[in-house]
Amino acid sequence: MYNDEIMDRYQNPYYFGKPERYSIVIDEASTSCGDKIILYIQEENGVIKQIKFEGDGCIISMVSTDLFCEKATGRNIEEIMRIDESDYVKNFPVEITPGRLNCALLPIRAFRRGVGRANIPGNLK
Amino acid sequence: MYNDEIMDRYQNPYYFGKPERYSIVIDEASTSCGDKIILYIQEENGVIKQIKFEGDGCIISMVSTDLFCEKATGRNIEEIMRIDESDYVKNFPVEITPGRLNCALLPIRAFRRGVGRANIPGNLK
Amino acid sequence: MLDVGSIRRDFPILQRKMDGKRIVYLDSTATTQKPESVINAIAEFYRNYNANVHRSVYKLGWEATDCYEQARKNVADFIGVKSEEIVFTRNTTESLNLLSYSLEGKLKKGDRILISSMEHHSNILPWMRLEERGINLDYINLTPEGFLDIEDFKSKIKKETKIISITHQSNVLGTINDIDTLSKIAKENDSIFIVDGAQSIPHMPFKMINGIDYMAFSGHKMLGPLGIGVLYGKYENLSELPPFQRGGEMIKEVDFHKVEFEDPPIKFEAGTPNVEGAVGLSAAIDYLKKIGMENVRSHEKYLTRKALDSLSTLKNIQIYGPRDTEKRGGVISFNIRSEAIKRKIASGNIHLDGLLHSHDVASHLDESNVFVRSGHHCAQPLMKYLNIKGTARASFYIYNDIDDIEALVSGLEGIDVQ
Amino acid sequence: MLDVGSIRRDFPILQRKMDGKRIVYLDSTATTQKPESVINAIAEFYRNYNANVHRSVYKLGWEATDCYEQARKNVADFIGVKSEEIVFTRNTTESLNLLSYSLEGKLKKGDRILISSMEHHSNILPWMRLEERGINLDYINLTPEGFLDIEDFKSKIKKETKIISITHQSNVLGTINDIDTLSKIAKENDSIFIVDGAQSIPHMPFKMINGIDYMAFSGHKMLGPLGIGVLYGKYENLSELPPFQRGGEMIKEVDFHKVEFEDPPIKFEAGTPNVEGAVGLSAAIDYLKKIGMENVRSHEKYLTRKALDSLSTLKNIQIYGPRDTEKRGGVISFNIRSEAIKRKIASGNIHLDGLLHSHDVASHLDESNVFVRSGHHCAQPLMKYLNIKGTARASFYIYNDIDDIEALVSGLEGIDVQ
Ligand SMILES: Cc1ncc(COP(=O)(O)O)c(C=O)c1O
Ligand SMILES: Cc1ncc(COP(=O)(O)O)c(C=O)c1O
Repeated sequence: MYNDEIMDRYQNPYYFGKPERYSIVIDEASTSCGDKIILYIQEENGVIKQIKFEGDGCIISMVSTDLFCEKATGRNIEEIMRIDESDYVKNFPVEITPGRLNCALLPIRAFRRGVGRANIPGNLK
Repeated sequence: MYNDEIMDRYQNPYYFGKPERYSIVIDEASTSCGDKIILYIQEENGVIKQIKFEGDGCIISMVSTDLFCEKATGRNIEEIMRIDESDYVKNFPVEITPGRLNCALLPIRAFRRGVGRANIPGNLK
Repeated sequence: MLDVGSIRRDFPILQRKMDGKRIVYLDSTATTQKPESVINAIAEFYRNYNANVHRSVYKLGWEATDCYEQARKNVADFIGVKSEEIVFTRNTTESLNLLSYSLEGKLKKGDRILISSMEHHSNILPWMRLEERGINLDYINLTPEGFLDIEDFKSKIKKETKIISITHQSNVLGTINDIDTLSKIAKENDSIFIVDGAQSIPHMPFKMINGIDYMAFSGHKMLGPLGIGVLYGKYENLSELPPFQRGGEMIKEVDFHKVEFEDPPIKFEAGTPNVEGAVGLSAAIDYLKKIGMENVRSHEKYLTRKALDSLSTLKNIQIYGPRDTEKRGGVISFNIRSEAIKRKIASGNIHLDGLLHSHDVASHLDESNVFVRSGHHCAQPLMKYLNIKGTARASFYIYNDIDDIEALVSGLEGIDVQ
Repeated sequence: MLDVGSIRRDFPILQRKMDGKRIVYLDSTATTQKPESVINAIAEFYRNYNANVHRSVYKLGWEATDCYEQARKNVADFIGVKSEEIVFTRNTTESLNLLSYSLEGKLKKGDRILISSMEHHSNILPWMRLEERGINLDYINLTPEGFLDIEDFKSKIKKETKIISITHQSNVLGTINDIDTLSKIAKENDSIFIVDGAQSIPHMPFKMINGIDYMAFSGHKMLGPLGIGVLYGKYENLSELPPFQRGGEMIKEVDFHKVEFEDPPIKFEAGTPNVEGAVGLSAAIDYLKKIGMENVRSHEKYLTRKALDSLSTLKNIQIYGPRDTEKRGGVISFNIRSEAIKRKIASGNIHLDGLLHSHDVASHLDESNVFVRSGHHCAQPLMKYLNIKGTARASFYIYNDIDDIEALVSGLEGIDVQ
């Protein structure tokens, strides 16, 4: 139903799993459709050294989370916080209809809320 | 503004006042427009020997109450309870528009409620 | 048999083309489309009779009042009750919240409320709110086919069970509950018996029965406008029930620190009412009466039978709810199992069920203009009970026909389920 | 100057003739008439975009959601706030009841609520309900001209005064209260400051000010449909306020005995919302913006000046409320004194005031199609304060003009006041 790139990424996500070391955990995204993601982030001086995720949800939200982790790796937290939602959606490898916006934006919104709550960079564990 | 019969009856109601003797008092009609009537009824064996009223309200409700007392005098309570509202309004000496129905029906409804509550004929004082 | 072709012509939105193709609307359980006669009734009200109702002395005012009260009478007749027993609300949700707030004073710590595991959030959350006040909420279990488990129902009725509130028809499983029997059992216990009629009143013939104390339903689910709902209550119940919202219209007399309320139903309709909504709902009822509720029901039975049969031929489908169309309505929840969807990964805290996510199914169908709902359908406890995250859901009404079912089935065939 | 002739052509109901004569609608304070553009917006919504909103994956569903959320944005822009600060309700009354119920948990026995003696029942009864919980309700006195007595206001603010709720414009006296000043005084005491905007938002330019915590108004009083109202709340207030009604749409997650609510404003919109109402209100706002709220206000000032001047020439009239049109809106309450009405009888418990009953006045005007409201205008405490039983009330909006005032005055002249 979706194209091969999407299906392949859904079945074999690059960033799935729980890393050994991480400094931030974001377990925010209990959305109304039952999708869940947990982001594990290894942060150093405001830079995302590594980010991985666990979770289950629709194809769009899972692929989006994997893509998000790819994008975020090695970048500044601040930079990622400022990602423009419509740009993000525009560059998605499959067309996102308005009814699926929430699915595609799940990782970004979880990240924003979680980082906001963790009060980076003061409050790291 | 209303015809002479109405205005005359409004200014000089025949049944206004508090009689010396009465067996039922109905003080029900605190309607939303602020109109008030008190009915004093002298009842004997289910027959209304005398009925008078006190109160203040719009011209329609006051005239209607006076007419109602006239109609009720000497009749059976049961008979009065069964008065048909639309007949009553049809025979009113001035046209009652639907917006004034509540005004015209004030005495009938007060009577019904009050008699219902007084639980005639068992419960007379 | 309904003449669906001619019915469809009464619904302007069904003439709409998207990407050049007709739309296949299979979400009437969420909200129904509106016939021209309802749209016109609304427009004509504003073009001719609009004014604030009650207590108007002038002509336009009582014409508007008349529109409103005639609508109330039409609703009352439709379900076989008296006008004074019909309270207009916004929707089923508000009707049930009204009860939750107004019955609160009757309940004491330790009292219990009994609902079922197939309720919509609107018949759960108003009662769950009372758990904060020390009231306990119990859930009736379901049988494997998706019926209420009557033995479990009986065993959960305690003498503390003051309120029993149950849906007449499930918005997920389609199950039609036997309200007659349930009400008798409830009444043996002297419990207040409430029925959520959001999915039954629009879809089947119904006359009020004595065992029902209160019943709630929504105009927008029965061809009427959004923003109007109904609470039926037996007059003697409504008489002693305290009001919910307070404000204009619903009083006899207000003093600085004292108020005397109006009689029902006005006592429960605070502020300027939605006359337009009542008028639109009344026009919807006229439309339904013209078709005949018996015919509405048999048409839906027919479509449901056809849909269940066709869908069952799909090899990877999982259908929920009873199969006997005598005991279920025209709403079918399902999931698609998929090998393609099996992710190579799994992990301790993730439950992979091998089901295509319902949103992905709905998106796929959307590409061919087949509109089904997906997700938890405001019935998360039921989803948890069934141990799934959601379902896709197709539901039928008078404007649906075999061609819609064909579109649904061929859309699902298009999902690559290798 | 408004081109009232062309405005009137936009309102179908104003083309209506009764007994061959045009209608003179002077009751916009109760509810306003609707322009064709609003009626059309409603019809077009049902003809093209109707579906249940939120969480729909399919095209029609998100088109409907878009209609709803665009309407919310339009309302938010109109009063200068953020979309997430706009909660859709049924009417002003529901907005204020929502606050009464949701703020209840913040109040303890002995706390006080301060309102004014010119409030509408909808801004009295929701607070009076809390007196049953041991909360005290205080009323601010008025000056003889019908303004709030600011000294009395200050003296009635105690440290227990947790809530101050005041109307922006009186629906009886027309008085416009100085919300800016009042909010500052309220905020010095850290009281929650609530404004009933039912009569101000429709009639004057307004941008939200920081001192207002919550504000309520109704769509139907500003050219919009019945059944839609607004509650504005500062986002940080709405965030911490518990929900009022509970049910579908307003949750993040529901378990059998636990619920997590959505963020504002959705948290406060339980059940299927009145999308049609929101769309209609949005079209009404577009219409008002095209005219310009400055122009609405100056037109009403002009009419009010003319009406006050003409009415004052009637010898037996008693007019209530301020005379300065800078400080009052276009609603005029009055009574007619009459010798003819003096009844020859009087008695101890009856207070004869020599005023023609307002219903009789309104009936008389109705004969010439002049539609004014009569009675207590849902402000019985104010009536008691003024020691009258009611008033006749004429109110103006953009479709009224000098000819309407002439019809009113000549109708009143026709009352035989020997
Ligand atoms: C000042 C004021 N507040 C509140 C209301 C109540 O408005 P609604 O009936 O639309 O809830 C009104 C109108 O009747 C009003 O004039
Ligand atoms: C069974 C049931 N109850 C209650 C509701 C709530 O209806 P509404 O959203 O109109 O209040 C629905 C519909 O969503 C329903 O299907």
